[in-house]
Amino acid sequence: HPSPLTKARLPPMRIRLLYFATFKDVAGRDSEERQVAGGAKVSDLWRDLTREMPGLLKTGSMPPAAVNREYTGPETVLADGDEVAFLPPVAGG
Amino acid sequence: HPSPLTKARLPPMRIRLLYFATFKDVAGRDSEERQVAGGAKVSDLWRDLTREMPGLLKTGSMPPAAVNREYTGPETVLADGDEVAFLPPVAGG
Amino acid sequence: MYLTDAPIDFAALLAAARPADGGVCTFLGVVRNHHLGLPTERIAYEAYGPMAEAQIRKILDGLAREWPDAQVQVRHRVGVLEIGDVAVAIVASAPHRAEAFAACRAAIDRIKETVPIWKREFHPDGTSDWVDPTAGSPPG
Amino acid sequence: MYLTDAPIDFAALLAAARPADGGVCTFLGVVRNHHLGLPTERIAYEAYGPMAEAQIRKILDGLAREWPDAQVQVRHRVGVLEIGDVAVAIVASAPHRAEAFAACRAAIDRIKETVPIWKREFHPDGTSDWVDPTAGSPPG
Repeated sequence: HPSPLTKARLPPMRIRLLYFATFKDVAGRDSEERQVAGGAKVSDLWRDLTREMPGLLKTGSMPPAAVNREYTGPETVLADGDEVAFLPPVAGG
Repeated sequence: HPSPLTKARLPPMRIRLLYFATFKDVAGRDSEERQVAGGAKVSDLWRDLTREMPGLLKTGSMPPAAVNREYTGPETVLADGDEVAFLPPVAGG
Repeated sequence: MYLTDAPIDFAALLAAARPADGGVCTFLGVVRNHHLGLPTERIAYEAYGPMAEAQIRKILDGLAREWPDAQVQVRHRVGVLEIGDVAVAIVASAPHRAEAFAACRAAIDRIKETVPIWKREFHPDGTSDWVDPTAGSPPG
Repeated sequence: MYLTDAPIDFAALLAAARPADGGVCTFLGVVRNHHLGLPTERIAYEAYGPMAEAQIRKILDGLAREWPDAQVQVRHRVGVLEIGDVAVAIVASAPHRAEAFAACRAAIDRIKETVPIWKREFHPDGTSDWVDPTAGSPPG
């Protein structure tokens, strides 16, 4: 019988990741193309990023995230071509 | 024995009375010099005026009054030389 | 002098905000083309001038006690105004926006309640009325 | 376009009030010379531009549902601003002042809460900080 379609079986995806303000300072860049595992969620991406750049954690827990320019939650599953940003505390006005 | 100093014994006073807005329309003038009895209160003046010009009563009971450019109550006793105005509902802004 | 028969120089009021002020809340009362369902063509504002000046001064003194960080400025037109003309301008500036909003709102509310200014509305049919805010819908 | 790297033309925003509007409440966020007790020399505003535009649009749509009589306009600067420069301008006009004040206040509150704009403050000693409104006193 066929095996279930598991997360591991999904092909990897490419997303565009944007950095702003203090996160841009930590990352040393304002954007990057990045490969993520098929089926990865926003929270998975944040976990990976903070392992690479612990400096991102200075804002504490996962900051607000945007996918394709809309606020979204940590459980959102990413799709190929998504534009993703984690947002430091906003300070407009 | 001396008689008490009653209201009737006080000399008459002259006041300056100002009319604004709808009261000016009713009175047909914007100001007048007026003689009032010694010891007269603001409420006495209003009673006299409304007897002469019942049209003033269209705003109902005694409107806010000002003596010498300050809001005051109906029991205030007038003094010679006072500037007095009864104020229709204000509508600035 | 808070009353003026010349157009209000709003830019000059704004320019008075202090370098420490981060929030500026303003209110402009503008002559609108209707009131209580009737069309308005223009409005004549009449004031008990010296008392109106004194009342506005008192209101500003009260605001300064309640919101000591706010600086509030007021100008009110008298005379004949056309639709779109600014009848009253309030500029409240403060380090933070909460005080600026509160002081600005209190300023216009108190001015409308207590300052001896009246307005006669002229309608397109040639009639006119003294506006009585105590008689109908809330004023603008 | 709600974001601009040029000075905000406040007079043009004001001129958009409609003939039926009797009350215009505005808010100007101005670069002030201090924050959390530290002197400020200038501020650089950075935005996630396309998302900021979309967020402001959403905020305005929400305001239009809550205060259908109010018309609200927004402009926000990006780039380097000096003390006294206007960083954000809100103009809310409505037939009556209550809606104008409410819509104006809600506009600036929501913009400060959710629009992806950041500011880096430069101090006279050459240091700079990204402002974190969640960390200290309320912003202006």
